[in-house]
Amino acid sequence: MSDFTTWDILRNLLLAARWTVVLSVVSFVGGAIVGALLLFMRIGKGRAGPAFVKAYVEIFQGTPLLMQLFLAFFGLGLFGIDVPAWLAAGVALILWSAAFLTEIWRGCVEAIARGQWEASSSLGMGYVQQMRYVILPQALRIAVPPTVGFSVQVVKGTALTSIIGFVELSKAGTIVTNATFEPFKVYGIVALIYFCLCWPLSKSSQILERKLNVAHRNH
Amino acid sequence: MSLIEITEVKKRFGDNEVLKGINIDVEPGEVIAIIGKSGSGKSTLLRCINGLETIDDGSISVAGAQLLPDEIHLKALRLKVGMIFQQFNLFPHLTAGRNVMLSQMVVKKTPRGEAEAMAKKMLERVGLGHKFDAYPDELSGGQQQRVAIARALAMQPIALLCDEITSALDPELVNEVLAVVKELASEGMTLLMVTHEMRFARDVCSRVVFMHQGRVHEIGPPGEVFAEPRTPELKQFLGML
Amino acid sequence: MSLIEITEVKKRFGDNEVLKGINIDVEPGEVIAIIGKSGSGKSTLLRCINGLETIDDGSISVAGAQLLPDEIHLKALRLKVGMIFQQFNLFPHLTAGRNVMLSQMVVKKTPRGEAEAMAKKMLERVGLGHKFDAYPDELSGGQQQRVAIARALAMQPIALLCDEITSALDPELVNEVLAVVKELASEGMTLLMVTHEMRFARDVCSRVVFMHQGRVHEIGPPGEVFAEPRTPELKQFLGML
Amino acid sequence: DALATIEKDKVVRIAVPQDFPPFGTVGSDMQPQGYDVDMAKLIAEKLGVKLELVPVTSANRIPYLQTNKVDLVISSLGKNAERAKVIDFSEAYAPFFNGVFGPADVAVKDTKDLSGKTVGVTRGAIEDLELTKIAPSDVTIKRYEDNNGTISAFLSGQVDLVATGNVVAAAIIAKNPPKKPEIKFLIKNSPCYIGLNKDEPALLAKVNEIIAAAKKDGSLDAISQKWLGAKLPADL
Amino acid sequence: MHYTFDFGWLLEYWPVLLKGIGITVELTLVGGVLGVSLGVACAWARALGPGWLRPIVTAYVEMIRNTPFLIQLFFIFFGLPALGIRMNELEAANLAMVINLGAYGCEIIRAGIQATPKGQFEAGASLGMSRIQTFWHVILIPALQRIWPALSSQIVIVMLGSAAVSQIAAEDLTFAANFIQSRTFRAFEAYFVTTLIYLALAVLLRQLLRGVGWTIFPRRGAASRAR
Ligand SMILES: Nc1ncnc2c1ncn2[C@@H]1O[C@H](COP(=O)(O)OP(=O)(O)OP(=O)(O)O)[C@@H](O)[C@H]1O
Ligand SMILES: Nc1ncnc2c1ncn2[C@@H]1O[C@H](COP(=O)(O)OP(=O)(O)OP(=O)(O)O)[C@@H](O)[C@H]1O
Ligand SMILES: [Mg+2]
Ligand SMILES: [Mg+2]
Repeated sequence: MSDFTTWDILRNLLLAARWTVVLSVVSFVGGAIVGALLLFMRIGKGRAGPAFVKAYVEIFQGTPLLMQLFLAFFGLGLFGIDVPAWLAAGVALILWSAAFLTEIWRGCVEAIARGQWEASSSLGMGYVQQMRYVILPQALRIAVPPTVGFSVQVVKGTALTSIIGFVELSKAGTIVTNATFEPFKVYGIVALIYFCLCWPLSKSSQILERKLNVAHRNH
Repeated sequence: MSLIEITEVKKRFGDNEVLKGINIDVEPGEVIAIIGKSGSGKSTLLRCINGLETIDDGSISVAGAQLLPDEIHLKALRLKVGMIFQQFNLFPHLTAGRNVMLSQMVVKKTPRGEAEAMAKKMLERVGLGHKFDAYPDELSGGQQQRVAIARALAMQPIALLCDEITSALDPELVNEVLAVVKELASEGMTLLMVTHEMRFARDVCSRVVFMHQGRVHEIGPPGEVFAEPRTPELKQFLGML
Repeated sequence: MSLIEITEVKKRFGDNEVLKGINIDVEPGEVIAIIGKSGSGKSTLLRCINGLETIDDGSISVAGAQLLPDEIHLKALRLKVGMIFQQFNLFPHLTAGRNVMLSQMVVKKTPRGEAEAMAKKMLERVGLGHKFDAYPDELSGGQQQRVAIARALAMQPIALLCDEITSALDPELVNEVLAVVKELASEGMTLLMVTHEMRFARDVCSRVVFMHQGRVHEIGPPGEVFAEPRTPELKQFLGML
Repeated sequence: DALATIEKDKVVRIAVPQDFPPFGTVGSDMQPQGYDVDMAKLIAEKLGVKLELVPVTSANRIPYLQTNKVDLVISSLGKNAERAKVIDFSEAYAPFFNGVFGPADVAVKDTKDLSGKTVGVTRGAIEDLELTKIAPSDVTIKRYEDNNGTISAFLSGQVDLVATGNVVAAAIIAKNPPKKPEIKFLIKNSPCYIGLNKDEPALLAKVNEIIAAAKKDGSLDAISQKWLGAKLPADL
Repeated sequence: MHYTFDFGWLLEYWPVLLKGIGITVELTLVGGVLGVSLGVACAWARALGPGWLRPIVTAYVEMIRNTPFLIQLFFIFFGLPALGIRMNELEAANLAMVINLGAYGCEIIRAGIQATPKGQFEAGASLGMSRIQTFWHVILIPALQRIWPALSSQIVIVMLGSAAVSQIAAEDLTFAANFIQSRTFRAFEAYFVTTLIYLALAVLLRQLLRGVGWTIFPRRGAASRAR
């Protein structure tokens, strides 16, 4: 049995943090794609689409991510899909972040003044054209800060995948703790690494938000 | 045949009947002022003509074509009738020039070069040729409203609907917008405008419509309507100002 | 000894010297109107007297006690001088009655029963005894302003500062507030009010202060100031109205 | 047929612990190592296929097997009747004595002495099931998600005692921790078995055959010497 | 799919579930009340408090908001004993939830305070109230009312996040699911049932918070009653 130096601890945690980063990126990008599809269903015409998305959001925002991970992990397996931990983690995180992103973005679309819809209607544009040329470009701008802000939640959410056995930063932390008997140090470092990943995101979200508010005031 | 024929138009919001049977015929080149108290249904009428609201009863036809509430008919209608709003409603993410170009390119599929030429021309017409590359938030309210007019004109409508287009402007900016409208009128554009500018209505309009509680309460040339109001409601309304 | 003595008061915001040496003595029972153009420093002066702004130079004393910018002196001052704002500033989460009771109970530690009785009395005095349990957003602007007056009165101040207390009101509501103020004046309350209501100033005030560019430009009884303005600035100001 | 699939795919997926020294831990290179890991290697070698190690915890190793994420569980798995209803067990492949362990200054000799104490176990491990059965009612049993949690809880003083395997405690002591888990009493002798899904007679037979052969040719003894520091007990 | 669902274990294990629900509810209530209180205190400190306090509170808020709850939990439960600070798993879970909600609540409530019209502060001051009195009697309630929906969502998020406390053997609802799963090997069913319970708890909690809003913000109630 080998002994861990502080450098070993740090090195192993940083190596595991790569998985945290990969998982975060996958979840966020995947969540954004699924979230965008849901957004179109949600704000589109028709009745079934919006109702489905409402229920979807209610379920994914109304249950713990931890349970979603468990169900993805054990549930998918039941359907004969061989799910490695990373796949279950990815699927659950994607579906989870999609629910939040969809709601964030819906708020942004709805924040666009009614006058923009009416002006573009009165110029003869159809629904898709209005969306494409008038509403979305504006919604996208105001959506950037809260979206970046949410990415912090995704990074932190990946910590829960440790519980279905995926060895990312948190899991590595528990494993290393067990091999070194230094929980204070190890969890301290783990927290620090998370902070280094998340803080730049939080900060840039705040800065973007401030910029946008200033821009708004200039109108 | 009139250019715009409004016949027995009714519109309800829930229990609230806002238009109770409106009849107006607008001849080509006419400039019509619509006046009336707040809540009398002026905006609603304009919005119905532009298809922003569907009517519950009656009919509206523009240049002989009936207004039907499906996408194709609506689009055809809106190509004929432009609308300008109190709040300008410029697209804030586009420059003045791109605001004017957008609908041409998207709706009429005008090639970019042509659309740009048209945008230049229309901005010149409202006196803003030099603001082609300015964003809306770099323009004064009066300038923004003139861009909105240029944007509507670029679609080459046969009539323009204006809903209190100077109400959101500071007093010193009102005239620059009214001057543009006056010029349009003198060039023969058909105009329907809701306005509180009585002097302007008197000087420029061919007819004045006084709306009251969802009905056309009085209608006639401005000389008559302003000088000899026949109903006590109109008298009171004019006295209030 | 005057009730309020304002001596050589100066106030700067950054580079902008807003009050450039103000001298006013207010006798008990006097009603003083402060008039002047926007930006002349009227509000700033009142805010200094109430300790909402600290002065850079000069002195202010109320009933013989010097205004010093520490919590204890400020509190003592504010118990003597009440202030009423243009925007009413009622506490939206409390009923009219509780608005009037709050500061008595919190600041003076008046027992609830007593505070309630006082609140009732003061609301009666401004004609709103029946609105004890109404929330601010259930009241008209004029009623809200009268509650604000009652709230200030409940602290039993020896003077009241009023900053354009009718400017945010619809014209028909102005009079109900002015009537209350008039009555206070006739009961001997010392009042300093910034106002644009010249008629009111003429009828009710004992003296008028005309401020211009941070200075007391003219001061005197309303008859004099309004009838025979001595400076061109005051003439121009009165002509503008 | 799982065996056929394994032979066709040329890979066997085996669940091993990584939080359970000396059966499965990680080295400073974070690679799994230990008794169970070597056992897994042996089986793969004898099957003549590639080995895919899947790290699991006591809590999730059964679901891994049930949902076909792994073919075999070699994770110091103890056998009892309840479990035997759900999965199949091979012959025993390693000795295992469950006991209650604690620091020298805690006076506990048998089950009765546990009264009023707090004991940490790993949820779902055989010692959890056994201790739950025998412990007096005033014992507080804290069940942690995995052995990492159990060991951390003991070392940080969150529990007075832990119930775990003797060799596990020995492995911890060998690393010279701030707090040493000394044996208080044994709960049960429950050798470890390889777990596999029900209705896989071919695979079961094959695994048993490999275990028997390994016992005979001494390769299992070697593993035992390496990780437990003793020969295999004769009665295994 | 060769798996047959079996919910028969519910008969035997419902007391475990019930206890889990009890603990989750307890954690949420304590965490909610104390967390919001801490959030109010921190929001006051950041928006109106003395200069020296602000960077401290800011550091706390940023630290918590940028690290996972699970790690905070491990740090408190496994890490702090190294400094001689030991608490049992429920205390640790409660503490983690309080400091977590405290940090998020701080930011939300601060936004509410900063949206307060300046006139409210001045009205309080001109009536002779001290800064603290003004904050407490005048500013706080309308500020909370302004951000109540956002704060409610955050409380729900913290309730759902409490699922992680099973990791330190706190016997909450998730622990119950894990426990049942380890005894019956009915992982999917156990988690499925538990998830439904969480969903119901989230809906109930949201209703409860709406009710709390109705009672502590009487203005809205009175106004709509009048209407
Ligand atoms: N989308 C809507 N839903 C419900 N009611 C509406 C809607 N739009 C307008 N109304 C109601 O219809 C009535 C007439 O409104 P409208 O905007 O046409 O009046 P207006 O004459 O333009 O008044 P103003 O001078 O204030 O603009 C009002 O009572 C208004 O409340
Ligand atoms: N808090 C502040 N910071 C900086 N400048 C200020 C501040 N308050 C007032 N000023 C400036 O002080 C000057 C006088 O303001 P003040 O509000 O006293 O004028 P006023 O006579 O009350 O005008 P009005 O009739 O518009 O209320 C103005 O130029 C204003 O911009
Ligand atoms: Mg209107
Ligand atoms: Mg002022």
